[in-house]
Amino acid sequence: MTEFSPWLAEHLKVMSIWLGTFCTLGLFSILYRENKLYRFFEHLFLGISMGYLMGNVWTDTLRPKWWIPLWDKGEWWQAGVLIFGLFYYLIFFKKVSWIARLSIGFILGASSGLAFQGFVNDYWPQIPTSFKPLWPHQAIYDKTGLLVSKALSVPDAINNLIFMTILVCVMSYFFFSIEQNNRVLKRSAQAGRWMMMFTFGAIFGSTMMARIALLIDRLDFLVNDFGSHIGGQGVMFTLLLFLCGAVIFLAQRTDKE
Amino acid sequence: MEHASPLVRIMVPLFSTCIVVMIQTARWKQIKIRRIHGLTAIEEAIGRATEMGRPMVCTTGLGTARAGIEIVTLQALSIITYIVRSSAKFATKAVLPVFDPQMLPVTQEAVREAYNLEGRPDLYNTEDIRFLTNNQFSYAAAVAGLIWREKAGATFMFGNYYAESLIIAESGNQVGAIQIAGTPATMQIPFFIATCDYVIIGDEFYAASAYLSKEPTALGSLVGQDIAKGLLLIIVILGSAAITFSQMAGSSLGKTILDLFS
Amino acid sequence: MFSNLFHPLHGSSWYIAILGCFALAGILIAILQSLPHALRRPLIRIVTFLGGLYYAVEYFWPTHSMPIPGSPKHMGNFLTPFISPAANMLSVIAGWTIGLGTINLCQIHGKRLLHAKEGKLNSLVFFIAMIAMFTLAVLKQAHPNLINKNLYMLLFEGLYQALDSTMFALVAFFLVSASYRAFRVRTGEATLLMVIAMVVMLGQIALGQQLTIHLPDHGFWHNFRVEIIRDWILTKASSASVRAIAFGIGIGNLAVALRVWLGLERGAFFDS
Amino acid sequence: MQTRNVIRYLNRIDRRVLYTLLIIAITIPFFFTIQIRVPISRQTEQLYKVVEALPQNSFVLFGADWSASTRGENRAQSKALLIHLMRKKIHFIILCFDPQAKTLMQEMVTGMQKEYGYTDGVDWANFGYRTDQVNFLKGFGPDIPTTLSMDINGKRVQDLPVMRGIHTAHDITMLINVSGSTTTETYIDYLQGSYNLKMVAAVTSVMIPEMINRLDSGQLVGMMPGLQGAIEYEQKLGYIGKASAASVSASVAHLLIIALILLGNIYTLIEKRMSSSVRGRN
Repeated sequence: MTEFSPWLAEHLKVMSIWLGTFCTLGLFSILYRENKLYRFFEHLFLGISMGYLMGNVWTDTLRPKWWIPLWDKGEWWQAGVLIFGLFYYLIFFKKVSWIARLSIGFILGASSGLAFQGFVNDYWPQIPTSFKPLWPHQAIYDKTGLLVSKALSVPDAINNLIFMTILVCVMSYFFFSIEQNNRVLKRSAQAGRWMMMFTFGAIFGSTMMARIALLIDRLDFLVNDFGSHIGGQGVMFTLLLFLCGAVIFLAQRTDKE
Repeated sequence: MEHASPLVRIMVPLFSTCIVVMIQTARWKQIKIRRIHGLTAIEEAIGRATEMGRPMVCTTGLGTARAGIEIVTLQALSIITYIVRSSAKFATKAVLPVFDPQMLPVTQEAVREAYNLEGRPDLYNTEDIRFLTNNQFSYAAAVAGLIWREKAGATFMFGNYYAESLIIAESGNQVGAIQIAGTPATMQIPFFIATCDYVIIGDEFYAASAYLSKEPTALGSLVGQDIAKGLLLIIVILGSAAITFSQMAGSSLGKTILDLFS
Repeated sequence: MFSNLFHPLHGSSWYIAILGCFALAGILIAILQSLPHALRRPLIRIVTFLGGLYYAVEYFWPTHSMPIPGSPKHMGNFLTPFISPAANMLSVIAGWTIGLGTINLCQIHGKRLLHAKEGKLNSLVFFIAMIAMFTLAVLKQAHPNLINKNLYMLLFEGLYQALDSTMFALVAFFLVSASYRAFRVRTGEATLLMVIAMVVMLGQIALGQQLTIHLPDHGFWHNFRVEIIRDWILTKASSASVRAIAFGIGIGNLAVALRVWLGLERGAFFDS
Repeated sequence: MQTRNVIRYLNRIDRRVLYTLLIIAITIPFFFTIQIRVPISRQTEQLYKVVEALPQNSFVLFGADWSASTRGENRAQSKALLIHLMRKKIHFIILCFDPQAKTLMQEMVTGMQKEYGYTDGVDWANFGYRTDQVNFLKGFGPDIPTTLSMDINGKRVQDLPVMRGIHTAHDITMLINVSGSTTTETYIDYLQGSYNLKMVAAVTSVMIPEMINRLDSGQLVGMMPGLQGAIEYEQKLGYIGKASAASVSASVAHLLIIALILLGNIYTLIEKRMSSSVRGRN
């Protein structure tokens, strides 16, 4: 044991890079198709994440918030919290399973009670910021000479008008109780749909960067971090290309079959 | 805001009252709502899966609840339960991977109930409702694997989704499943549009269960929501008009209005 | 009264109190079980309502007339001091539910292992990984010696982080195949989506920005710089529909919360 | 016929070929060091100004809520913001609602502190990972020392010089949140909004459209938009970090995708024209 510890510390970085590479390539294998290798890593991932989660629940929640107060500080009423939590498990016993609903109901109630504050904090501030001035004007000062509102230029006024139009159109799309027979409403809802497609395009494009950035990070790991362990970036790059080629070749053969 | 401001104390109860009153009204008055496009395709999707003899994979999304069970997930479950009920007629297998351990008993109960109501309790199989894990990407990995292995004929994705949406939906697409998705997570809708056959947008998601179940509570609530939204829209338009006119007149009334809201 | 009741105990009185809790729970279950069936649903509704009542009242109740920043006692209302204990309690309860999932997983994978079904090797891998990770996570805190810490780090960095970020990175590949396949000029809506996506993409990369970098820094033509167009799309145009959708969702959330809280909800789970 | 085959191929390129092209597009720029100067966006400029304007004795709460999964963007963002804070000698504490962030941030700051003369506990502290953000923040706002209680080294708040004079959320000069998830919104809902805090966020590109609304409504006073924001910030600070290095790879990958979309559409357009001409003859 005494020798294992320093050896482990010394080789930790290298080992995790090797392990990480296997994991990366293993999961990437789904790009070819579902296969045994992927299945292996999928289950490994499932196990690791579950163990990690369980560990975290104990070390970060249950131990400090429940075990220590109960055991070390003598807060005996924490046992009540345990019992309340255990009520969930009555679901496994058919005869008393309805009692579990008391616990679930309580938690659901609490979530709903919090929703008021969530609603206000989430959406309320967006209401006054939607009050857009639509006509250009000079800066306004009050009697004491304090700036009340900044000047509004013509392009800004146009932008605000566009904003308001889109807001109204899109909101009109989401009225469900009125049949959209009315011509104005129909047009406006249709325009709303187009505006949404416009927005979804923007979101799609914007997200592209996020995802590409993550792939860059992963490939950076493979080519630069792992590459330096097996003789340089070039070696790893070649290896990657070889793997890709093999996959394309295999895919074409299986497609023909 | 840690606590409600005076205006919030008026407006939020007002919105709430609209909703509750309409729910009560709906109990005795019939209410119709407009057609929601993607939802009419549910039957078609179930039919396709049945024809091909492949199972359906239904997910209720990620419930990363701030406390307790996420409400969106419950809403998704009620849509999925409707789908399970419709599929029971054809005995099409439905697999439901669950993300939140708290949702597991709730989902099991709901599905068992659905089969019972259709008179097919034999179709219920505990293994079809499986908890996978509470980690976003291992969940995604497992669902993708599941879709591939089961060769899903149809996938239904309702609820809250984040980045894993594309992993799940693209896997479904690659095995040739017919896919329907609906989520209140605006940021994921474009990816569903790119990969799914039908997509339910924004708060159509909340209308979905009303449209499917034709349940007075849900229908009434939907009308109440419409009224609340209408009020909100009027407030925004009036606010905007007030600000425009006050600023044209050079008065500081606009600022007073803004202060009232913050 | 409450402060008298809820004070920490030690020694034998602690054990008695704990046993008392469990005995009370047993009695409670017995009483609940003996209730007529017709009362069960109203009872669940009442409990649900009570669960939400605290947070709702705490939020709407008038607050301290003269709040003193820095003094928790002089902020909020009479319910505010209980926020933190209530929060702790809720997270502990949520913590306990992890067992529900674990049991289900063990059932499924245990069955596969015992009946030597297809995929038993994978189920074995699952169990080993889960137990190893859990044990090390707990050991690392209980006995934080170098071996435990480093073994944990090995699993965490070598496996968990690598697997997690790889799965996320897969999204990039799927984005490529999805956009190649789906972005076709079939309908007007699809074309609009595609064109906007391409403009935004050009506007957010260094090479795309080089295309229009020669346009002037100010004036009319400045607006045609691709990054300026992208900025306009994101800040002025698309934000309006995002907000409109958000309003609808906000009201929808509020409605569902109200229905659950007031026991008006029907459908999955609530009916039976 | 040859051209028709080529065009038909363009319509259904095998997805593995697309994936290979993407890998090549991203990895080849690794072998070169090219610097492209980018125009600074409004948001980044605004964020830079806000951080630059922080007074000497400021106290910043650095909320880091990212993990290996969004490291591609968030790491460079965190580093750029930390460098800016440390150059200005501003005290900060780290708080994470993602378990991985604790370790990742600790490694990052300990790696940098020597260069800027920072000491753990004196100029900064890491309070590690906390669960249940909503409820934590509800307790955190009115009483910071009790809620934080200990940093990750097990030192009590009372013994940490950096925490001197910090009692409630009102004592925080600015809140920075680097995030790849919904934690930014939760911060806004339960801390920024409640205490009217000055808050800035560095978010992943996905979150930009949503966060722009928050910026517009004044809930955020600055925002670093995704990897591009990090590239711009690095350029503002005048150093070459991970983000700048990834800039070319990101550009090439984007261009590849645009090219692929166009290629796919060539077939669709030709097909459309052919079918419409056939219809014309009938």
